[in-house]
Amino acid sequence: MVSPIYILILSLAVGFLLSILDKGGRKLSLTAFYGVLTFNVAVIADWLYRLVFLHVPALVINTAGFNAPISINLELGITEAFVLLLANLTALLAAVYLLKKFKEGRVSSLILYLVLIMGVNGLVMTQDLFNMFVFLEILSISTFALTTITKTSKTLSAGFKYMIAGGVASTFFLLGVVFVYYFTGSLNLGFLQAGQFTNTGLIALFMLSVAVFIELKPFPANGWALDVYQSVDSGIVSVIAVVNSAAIGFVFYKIMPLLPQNFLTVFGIAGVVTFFFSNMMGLKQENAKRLLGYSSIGQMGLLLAILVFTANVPANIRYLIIGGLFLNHLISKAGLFWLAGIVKQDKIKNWGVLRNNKPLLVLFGLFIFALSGLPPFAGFWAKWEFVKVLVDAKMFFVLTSVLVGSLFELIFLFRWFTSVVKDTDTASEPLVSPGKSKAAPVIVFGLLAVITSFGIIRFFYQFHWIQVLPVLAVLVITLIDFLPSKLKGFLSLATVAGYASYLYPLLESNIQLFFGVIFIIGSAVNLISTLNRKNQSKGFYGFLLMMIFSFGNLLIASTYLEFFLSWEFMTISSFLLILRGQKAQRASLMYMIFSTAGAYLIMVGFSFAPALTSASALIQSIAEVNLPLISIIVLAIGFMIKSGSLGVHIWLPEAHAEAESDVSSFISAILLKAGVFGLLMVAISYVSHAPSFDVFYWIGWIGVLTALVGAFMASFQEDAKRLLAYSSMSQVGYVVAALALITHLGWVTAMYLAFNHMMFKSALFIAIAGIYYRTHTRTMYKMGGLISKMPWTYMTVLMAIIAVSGVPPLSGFGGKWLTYTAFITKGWYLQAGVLFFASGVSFLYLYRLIHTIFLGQLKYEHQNIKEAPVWFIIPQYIFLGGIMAISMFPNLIIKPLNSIAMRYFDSSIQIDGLTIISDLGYWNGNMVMYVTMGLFAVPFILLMLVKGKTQKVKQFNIVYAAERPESPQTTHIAHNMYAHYRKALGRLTLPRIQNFWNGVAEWAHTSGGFFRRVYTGNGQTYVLHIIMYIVVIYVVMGVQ
Amino acid sequence: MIPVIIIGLGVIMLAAAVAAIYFKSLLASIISAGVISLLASVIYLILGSPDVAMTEASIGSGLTTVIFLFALHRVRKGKSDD
Amino acid sequence: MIKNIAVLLAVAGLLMIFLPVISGFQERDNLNELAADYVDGSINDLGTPNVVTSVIVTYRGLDTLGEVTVLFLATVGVGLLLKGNREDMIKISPLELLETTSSVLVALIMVLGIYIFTHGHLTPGGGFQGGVVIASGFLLLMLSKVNAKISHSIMNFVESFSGVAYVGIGIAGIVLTIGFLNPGILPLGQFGDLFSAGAIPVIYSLIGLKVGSELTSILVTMRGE
Amino acid sequence: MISMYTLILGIALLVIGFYAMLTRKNLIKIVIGFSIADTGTHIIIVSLGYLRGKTAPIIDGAVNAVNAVQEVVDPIPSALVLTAIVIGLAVTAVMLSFIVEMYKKNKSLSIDDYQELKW
Repeated sequence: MVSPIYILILSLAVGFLLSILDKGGRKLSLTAFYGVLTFNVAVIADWLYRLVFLHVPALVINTAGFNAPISINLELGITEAFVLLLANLTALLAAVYLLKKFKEGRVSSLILYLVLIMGVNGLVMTQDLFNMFVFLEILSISTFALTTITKTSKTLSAGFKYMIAGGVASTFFLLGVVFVYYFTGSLNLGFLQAGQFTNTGLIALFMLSVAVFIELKPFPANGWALDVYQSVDSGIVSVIAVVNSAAIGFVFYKIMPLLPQNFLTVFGIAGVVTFFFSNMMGLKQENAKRLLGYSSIGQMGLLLAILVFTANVPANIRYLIIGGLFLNHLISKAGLFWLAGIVKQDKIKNWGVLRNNKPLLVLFGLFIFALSGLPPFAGFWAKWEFVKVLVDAKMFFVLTSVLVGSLFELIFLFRWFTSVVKDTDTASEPLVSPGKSKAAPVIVFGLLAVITSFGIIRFFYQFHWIQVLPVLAVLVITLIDFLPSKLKGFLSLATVAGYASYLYPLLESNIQLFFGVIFIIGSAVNLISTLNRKNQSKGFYGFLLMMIFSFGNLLIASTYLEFFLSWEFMTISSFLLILRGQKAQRASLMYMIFSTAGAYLIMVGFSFAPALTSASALIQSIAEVNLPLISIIVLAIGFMIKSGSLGVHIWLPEAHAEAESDVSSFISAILLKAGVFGLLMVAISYVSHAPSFDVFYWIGWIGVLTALVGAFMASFQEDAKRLLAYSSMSQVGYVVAALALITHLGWVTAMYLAFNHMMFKSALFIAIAGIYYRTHTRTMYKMGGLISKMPWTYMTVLMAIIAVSGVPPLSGFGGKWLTYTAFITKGWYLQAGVLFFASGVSFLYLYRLIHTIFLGQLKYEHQNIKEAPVWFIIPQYIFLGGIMAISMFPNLIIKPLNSIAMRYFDSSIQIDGLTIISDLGYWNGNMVMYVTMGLFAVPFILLMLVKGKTQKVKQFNIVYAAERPESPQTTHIAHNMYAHYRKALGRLTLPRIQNFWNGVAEWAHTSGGFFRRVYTGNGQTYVLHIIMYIVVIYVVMGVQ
Repeated sequence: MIPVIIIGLGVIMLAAAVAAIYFKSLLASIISAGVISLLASVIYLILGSPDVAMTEASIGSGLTTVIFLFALHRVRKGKSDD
Repeated sequence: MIKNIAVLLAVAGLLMIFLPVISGFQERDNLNELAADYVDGSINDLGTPNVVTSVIVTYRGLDTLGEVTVLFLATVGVGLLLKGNREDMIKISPLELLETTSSVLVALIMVLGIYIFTHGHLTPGGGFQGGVVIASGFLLLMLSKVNAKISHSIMNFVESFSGVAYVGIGIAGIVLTIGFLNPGILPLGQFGDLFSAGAIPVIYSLIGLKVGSELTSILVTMRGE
Repeated sequence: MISMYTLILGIALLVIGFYAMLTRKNLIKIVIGFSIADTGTHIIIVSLGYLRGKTAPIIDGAVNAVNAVQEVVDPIPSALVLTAIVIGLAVTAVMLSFIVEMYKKNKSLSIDDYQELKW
């Protein structure tokens, strides 16, 4: 048990001695140097352990043998110890990172570094205001000098700007301290009370707090900091951005209790403003370290805002929010700065060199994910709780700014990430091997990020282990990633089977079971198609399992948080799967942005929701919950983003088209249904507690229009996967529309359509995957005549499009019957009309699939292709089997759906044997099948009879009227097949929505570019900013 | 009497401060700034702080000025450009 | 133009912030409780006539340790920035008279410096002021003898030694369980004597040595080795 | 009311110093401005510690040890200013060495010539 004052003593003594020790060799001085830094960590860790686990009271150290306030005293409580442990640990690792510099450079830098860290420790522990000033100066001067550890024109000018800015701030701090003394007669925080400051006394507090605030780099008075972040050596910057900021932030935390409410509010809002604008300006940034600078400043702003706005929150939640965010920022920011020093590329677009070093690439991704507030990392939990706090306190301005700012941050971080993973236009020089001392700290922080995540889960949330299964799956698969792909595929299949059998008894109701079939059985069958993968497919199965497990976990989530956690796991895993596509950089980024926006809405929606009263699954217990209108609206929008509804659908075609073929089927057939599941959940609450405003009427319209526009868009595609993507959008539009009816028949219809869509769209996507595998093209007019080469696939596509289009006898017919019946019963005639029109349009695109790909003439280059591999054929036929089954015996599905919907409504249909009877008529699937078969048989037999008289036409048996056209494909009938419709109806499909979102993006970027012009680079202007900022804050606070 | 001295000193100091800003010659500026410190130490004496006065005289007006002069010599630029 | 307006606004804003300070200012008549305790304690507990000294060395000893550290950091920092540039060393050809008399003067100045910091507890001045005087002695040496080389290693040694000794006295306080930097490790002695006030004169002397060597280092470096 | 005058003087110096930092282009003048502002700050602090008609807190011939508390000015601001002065010197020295190095790299003393980092 060593008193923490020895941290100060030892650091100073060794600091004073280092230059002499160095005469005995650098080894000696380095040993002493690292020895002290390690000692610091050990002492604080020991104390933190005592304070937390042995419940030792906070330690107070009096100096000079007198009690405070006579002498200066230091205090070490849990918060101090927590901050100091992280700060000292970061400092130690940063020092390891800097080993090479320390070895080769002058001993001076060791001394400065050691004393800097001493200053940090003193600053956090001291209770005396003037002593804070002294430690602040120790911290500042050593940092100033350390910025020149690499001495270039840039670091010198950045350092100078930093100094004059720091000089102004510390002048105000000193004045503040002395005025505090003048008005109260005390300098010790333990003896000061907010009530002692009135009138002029408030100016003392103002100067004190505003000086600390300036040191924390508020927008726009922070240009100096950005220059430092950009230019100074990564190791030192990591200390400035993380360790120094932590210490100064803690000073703010310590003086907070003295500040009156109006001060705090202004500071909090200034923090939010900083967060918002930093991230907005980050959008335009191309320099990696400066970008990290923007992000750091933003994070500090957010932390300040949180400090202020969580003052009335229960302590454990408050610690979780502040500590979680701080930890998250510290780990990921230090890690990223260190990586920046390893990559040695200024420009973000050149960071692709990281691909040459897979472990570092993984760590990079980990830090990006953590920083974006994704689970399981600390930031996720903090954000979740903070949003709840803001909603409860009705601070909607802050909430909006924080969420929009976070989205900006996510955008630039993921743009960076996707570019690192995918960008081909990158610097060609190889990554210099970082060496152990530089790589080790990054790895340690990577591990720390994971460990702390599980620590938070363990201590703050008592989850069932299954909730973290998605992450565990990734970790386990990573360990066995060296195995061949096929083996991992079978293992995954077995794991999914095991998971399903584990999940099954946990399902309490039919509705869960129904979606369980879609999510799990559907995934399992789809998984078969991935068995065709060659090589190792590193990382694929881990994320695939993560996605499948998170689908399943959605079903059994029993709290809002569990649901949201699984939802985010689902987003992460699907994003990473989409990103695997060859040209998926842009598509995956768009998917991530929209998904995150949706996730934020869902988070807000849940925060508005009243507490749950039962412990059963959320889809069950939500029926008892009276969701307020605002909650219903934001939740619905959030879920509809995932289901690709009109307006927020633009991620959908890109993601479907650019993902790898076997991934696309998962996204379309299953992922979109997760959105439907969510929407259904909202609807269930709505049914039992309908608010005055009929939200679902409008959702219904959105669904209907989605169906129509999706169908139109699909018709004009040349790319088969894109066509299927728009088709999915359209089909899910039907589902949403039917769901929005909020009637028994409507829900039966919705679920029926969802199930049907899952099967036929899986089959279609897998079929196209097989075709792409053989032909290497997705462009339809480059194909043709494949019927003779790929008859099995042809059969699937034929059956599937029959099932989609709603012609008898297959399941789609039942779907259409149910749809129209449901809409007409509800009285939504206009909507029914539009849907009817949309299904007409869908014939156009479905026809193309058959006509263009399989009929017509075989292309020369496809002379020798074979049928798709068996791993593609098997799942197709399993789905076909399913389609046939429910076509012949609709009761197989209608009966359970009927019972599900009966929980919420009176049944509107009767089932009489094989016949389903509604108010408007009846449907007998079995009978339809026989009749259609009969109708089919007659012409078929006739055709067989006249077979001898038909003549086969060879491919080039064509007579041209004149010359051969320059571009042969323009004569292909399938090329731009619906040009005439496009002339008439193309206006409907103009990319207005795309343009709208592009406009939004451009606007954000332009604004970012505009605001960042305040950073002129001139140190004098920065001083002006600071003084103006102080004046403005003074006026806004209304100090006098 | 003492207020008069203080006001007199203050006026000189303010004049020196303004001069320090506007002098063309950096040397003159530095000396002016030194003068401010020197006079400040007299004020400290009057305010009953001889310790501060000594410190200000030796550090503020003495050493700081020397350091300024050293720096000035090293940049070898006798003239200010504004 | 816009910038000029902004500057004027900024200056006006500053004045606006300070105006209430002036209007709300009242010259105090009596010491507050804390200061009274200090005056009282300095006389009765610490036996130190110069109250400022006892505040600096004892009551706010941690500040002073920090202050010495700041100066130390400046020395190191200036060294890191400027060391190794002999080419622009400042050479001023001195007057012959100055050169000869300086040796005598330097010795006198040093003695004065030592006097100031050893009497810090009795008279105005102390470690910092004495240290500066010592540094100015070296400055005179530097200026009067072009080739005078002030040994870096000696400076370094004095600096390190006094720093470590200062911290060591602090630890002695902890060992004797009377608190870090408590001067009570030595007897109080007779009020007003040179050897009195416990360890205060010792500490202040160490500070004087440290400050003197640090400032000399800064001067040497700023001049260019 | 002498401390009132010195307080005003200190504030005036502080503002003049800041004004110099905001308007002078020459790096050394900016530091001179900083130094003037610093001096102003110190004068403000000492003014706050002054007590009407009291003398230096040193027990010698002029002050009686018994009722010293009634006779001396506040020693705390003096102690604080002492520290602040030394720190001011340290900051000034480091600033000036930055300028020396910057000048060596770019041969310019104008702050306008050091804005390659921006946005």
